[in-house]
Amino acid sequence: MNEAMALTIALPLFGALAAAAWPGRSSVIGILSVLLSGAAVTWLFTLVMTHGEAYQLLGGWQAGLAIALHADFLAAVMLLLTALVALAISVYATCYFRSPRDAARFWPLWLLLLAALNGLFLSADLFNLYVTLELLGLSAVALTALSGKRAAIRAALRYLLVGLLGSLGYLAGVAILYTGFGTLDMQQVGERIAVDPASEIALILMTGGLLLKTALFPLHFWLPAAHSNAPAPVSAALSALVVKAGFYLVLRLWTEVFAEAISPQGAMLIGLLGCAAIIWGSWQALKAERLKLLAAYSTVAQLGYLFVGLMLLFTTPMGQDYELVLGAIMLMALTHGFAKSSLFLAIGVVQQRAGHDRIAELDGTSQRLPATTFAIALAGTALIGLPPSGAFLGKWHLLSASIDAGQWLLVLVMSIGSLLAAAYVFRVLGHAFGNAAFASRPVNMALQEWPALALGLVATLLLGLGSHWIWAFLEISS
Amino acid sequence: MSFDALLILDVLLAALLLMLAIAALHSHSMHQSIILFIVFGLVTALAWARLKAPDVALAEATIGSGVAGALLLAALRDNRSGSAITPSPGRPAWQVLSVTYLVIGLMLTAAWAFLDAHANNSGPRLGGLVQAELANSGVGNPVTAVLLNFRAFDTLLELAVLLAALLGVLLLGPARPAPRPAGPVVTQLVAWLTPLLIVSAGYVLWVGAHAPGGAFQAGALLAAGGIIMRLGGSRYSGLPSGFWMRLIAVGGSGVFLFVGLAAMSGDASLLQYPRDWAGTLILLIEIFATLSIAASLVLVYLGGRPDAWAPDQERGHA
Amino acid sequence: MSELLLIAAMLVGFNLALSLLAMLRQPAASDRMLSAQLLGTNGVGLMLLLAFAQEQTGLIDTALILALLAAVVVIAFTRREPEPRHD
Amino acid sequence: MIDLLSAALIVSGLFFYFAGTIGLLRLPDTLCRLHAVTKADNLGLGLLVFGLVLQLSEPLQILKVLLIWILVLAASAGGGQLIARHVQRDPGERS
Amino acid sequence: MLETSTLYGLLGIVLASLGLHAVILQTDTLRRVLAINILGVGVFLVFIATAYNGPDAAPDPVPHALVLTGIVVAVAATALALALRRRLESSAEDGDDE
Repeated sequence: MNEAMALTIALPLFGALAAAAWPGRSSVIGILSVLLSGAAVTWLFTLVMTHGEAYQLLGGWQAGLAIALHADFLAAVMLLLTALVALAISVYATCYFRSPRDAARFWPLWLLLLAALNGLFLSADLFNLYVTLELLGLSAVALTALSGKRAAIRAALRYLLVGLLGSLGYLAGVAILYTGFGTLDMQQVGERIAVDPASEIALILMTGGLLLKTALFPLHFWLPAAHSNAPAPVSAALSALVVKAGFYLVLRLWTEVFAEAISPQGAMLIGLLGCAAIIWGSWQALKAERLKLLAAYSTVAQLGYLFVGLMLLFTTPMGQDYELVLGAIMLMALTHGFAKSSLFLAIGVVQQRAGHDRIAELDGTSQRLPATTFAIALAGTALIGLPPSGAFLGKWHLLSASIDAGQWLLVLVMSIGSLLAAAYVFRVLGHAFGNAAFASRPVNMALQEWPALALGLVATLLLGLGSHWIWAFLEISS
Repeated sequence: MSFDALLILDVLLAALLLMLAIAALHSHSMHQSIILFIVFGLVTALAWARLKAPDVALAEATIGSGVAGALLLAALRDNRSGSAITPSPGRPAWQVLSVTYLVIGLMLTAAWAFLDAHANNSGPRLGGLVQAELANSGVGNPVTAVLLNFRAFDTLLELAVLLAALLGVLLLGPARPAPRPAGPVVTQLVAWLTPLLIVSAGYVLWVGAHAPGGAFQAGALLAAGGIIMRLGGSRYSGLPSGFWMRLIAVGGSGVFLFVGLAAMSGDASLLQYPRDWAGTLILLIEIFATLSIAASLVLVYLGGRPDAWAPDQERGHA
Repeated sequence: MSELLLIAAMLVGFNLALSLLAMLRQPAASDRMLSAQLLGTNGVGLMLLLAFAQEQTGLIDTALILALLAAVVVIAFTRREPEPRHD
Repeated sequence: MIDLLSAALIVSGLFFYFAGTIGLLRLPDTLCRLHAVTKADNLGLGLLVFGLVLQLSEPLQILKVLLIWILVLAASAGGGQLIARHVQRDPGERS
Repeated sequence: MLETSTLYGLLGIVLASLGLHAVILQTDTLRRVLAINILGVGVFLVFIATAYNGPDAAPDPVPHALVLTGIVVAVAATALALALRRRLESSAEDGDDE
């Protein structure tokens, strides 16, 4: 059990070091490390499913002194999402970064990013989480700048400064918490938290910092440029995984550490910002002229649903309904993770084939790239929330929870959001299935088309048809 | 009487830090700003010393003020327009005002919360636990014990953060060209400072087990040696090239991770050193960490990818 | 004795503040470097005094390192690549 | 007795520290300042160091404290030359 | 009587606010990097101030170790930011290649 947790972090880290030391072999080392750490995650996942939560104090010291690792169901699910998406992205990347020079630059940073994500999902120590946040932030920034284009560098610099501001805000909250409660262990802090000024300001600083990193409206201003200027596999990772890490931390902090200190008004504020994100992000996506920009704004909108779910979590009384909402949030996060990575990878194929990603000039894509177009359609289905995608069930439960809570505004916003999503998805598909001849370069890209398709299938079919296990498990574990 | 003098010193240091921060952030010349920032680091180190945090004072002097200052001074030369100040376009007044009010509000709330938390913290703190377990940690300096044993996982990830920054810098283009050969005065200074820096790095590393010091301060001192060698005209500051350069850069986290995994046998967790070996293992990790930190800091000082990092690749693509 | 050391530390602190004022008044780069050097010497002295006043011998090492770095910083300040003129 | 001597040295060290700073504030020209200020300052630190050394008994510590002074002397000698050159290169910069 | 750790803790909060203010409002990258660093020092001051237990007791070493980690992270981030800025400055003549 304990080995599994350690290995999920250690294997990608070791891979990163090896890939940095032997740049000539970085692709092989990279794929191998992703496979091995995926195996470790699968092992951990099955252990959590069969034996329940795993908890470990590193170094064997007592709680408080040691850094604790903690794998519960939520962490295990996020790890699995990361492992699967990472595998698809890695397969794609072996073709995308063909030159050994690009590969040598991509792989070590990509593995560091995976190590940071896995560490972030497992860590139960407030300061250790800060270090994983910084590792995640710096490797993500470096990967964003990978193309070397001016727009990408500028976006990366801004991403870095915003990310640093966010993590320092988080750290300031940790400092106040340590002043008040004298410990960094999440569980211990959670036991000591109360409705007092220290808890409240720490909550504000930490949540604010993380929201900046998660790009919740109106703190999303840096996201479209960063996500749309990075290379396709990096964009996929940023949108599907990296912003989720920030949301995951907010969810954890709110439910496990600050639960006592959160006021209904605070939950309401987050929910309203989520609503604004849904409307604004979808609207901007509809107006976007470039496919990648559309996908990036769609991420802004989809993050809104997660925060609406977070608000509903705090208006729903503990019990079965609570689990329904929690499961719905997880399902929305999972679906978006798979769908958005699928979309970005598919866009990458289109971009390489067509030489651009201007939506208006993509007529006829479906003739030359049927698999990729199909992947875009699948991802779009999930983004709109049509059946049988996982997002359909997720949205369904969020809607019914809103109706139960009498929050009609949420119902309205989620409906409008879905309509706008349908509009922007069909705008793309309308062009793709157009009749005009598609100017393309002849490149064999099978290995690049398949990962996007597989991710899209997971998002629409697997998660939609097999999602009941999430609730089944949430019931068991509670 | 004595207490008053101490209090006045505290107030003086606080006022100095405020003045320096404001001046560094709002001075008209960037060169002046950076010098003020370096002095800010010096005064911060004094504040750490005053607060009985000598390890942090040492780190602030070497890393926060020394290496960061050198990085900033080098960056100043990257300006296309020389170091002339480009008059920055001002922000509209409403933005300035609203941000100012927001920040002041946040500051006052945080100050209130801090005072409240500070007045009411009577619960147990981690310091007591550290003292209780110090004898089992393998080292005598409590800060080193926390960094390399109790919270070693933080430090491992921190080395990874440094590596991520290094890899990021390396992918951003070629290193700055080597400076011209230096004049006699600089050459002389470099010639006798470098060995001193190397010796003191060794001393700081060794003494860190039981007194203030350790791998990060030692690494930064070595890096300072590398940086002045570079300023004296040396191209790679004595770093080996190719594979060995890369190995030094990743060696610190590599050895750390390897030891951490090797310790994980039986019931032991990641990074749970066998008790009798803890001191030795920590020293081993610290030696490699020092070299890695030094190499990484020197390499990021070059501002980009030196040809020597991966010579085969560079040749293939020239 | 320790009272004297504390008062001395306080006075060096004053001197540090005065040197800073001097530095802020100087427009020319070379004067800035000179003031920075002065600030360094003051800092080393203050660190030493704190080491003795608080009886923390570890701070002597810190003062030593500060003195070393002062020399490093002198090189970093003065060694500037040829650049488009006017700083 | 030793305490008294030590105190006297420290106090005179402080005097030179202040003299250096006042020189920096009042002297008219960079080169003048350079010579006066560095001398006063090094003397100040030197007296301080000798005052403090009298309080020590461990040889290693004494060595370290003395080394501090030597280092600062060497740095300011080198630095002084470099700054002087800087001034000569840019005479217009003198104020 | 003003207590030492209170004084430095409040100073930390003020410094952090100064840094925050400047990082939002300044436009020059170098100055923003300085602001981020000063913001960081402010946060570190809060940590070290709460670790201080008065002139006669030993301080809590855990925040000292945390701040050491923080200092290294800060310099790493600074290096990356400066390299990005250098790249941006050097490619300024090329114009936008997007």
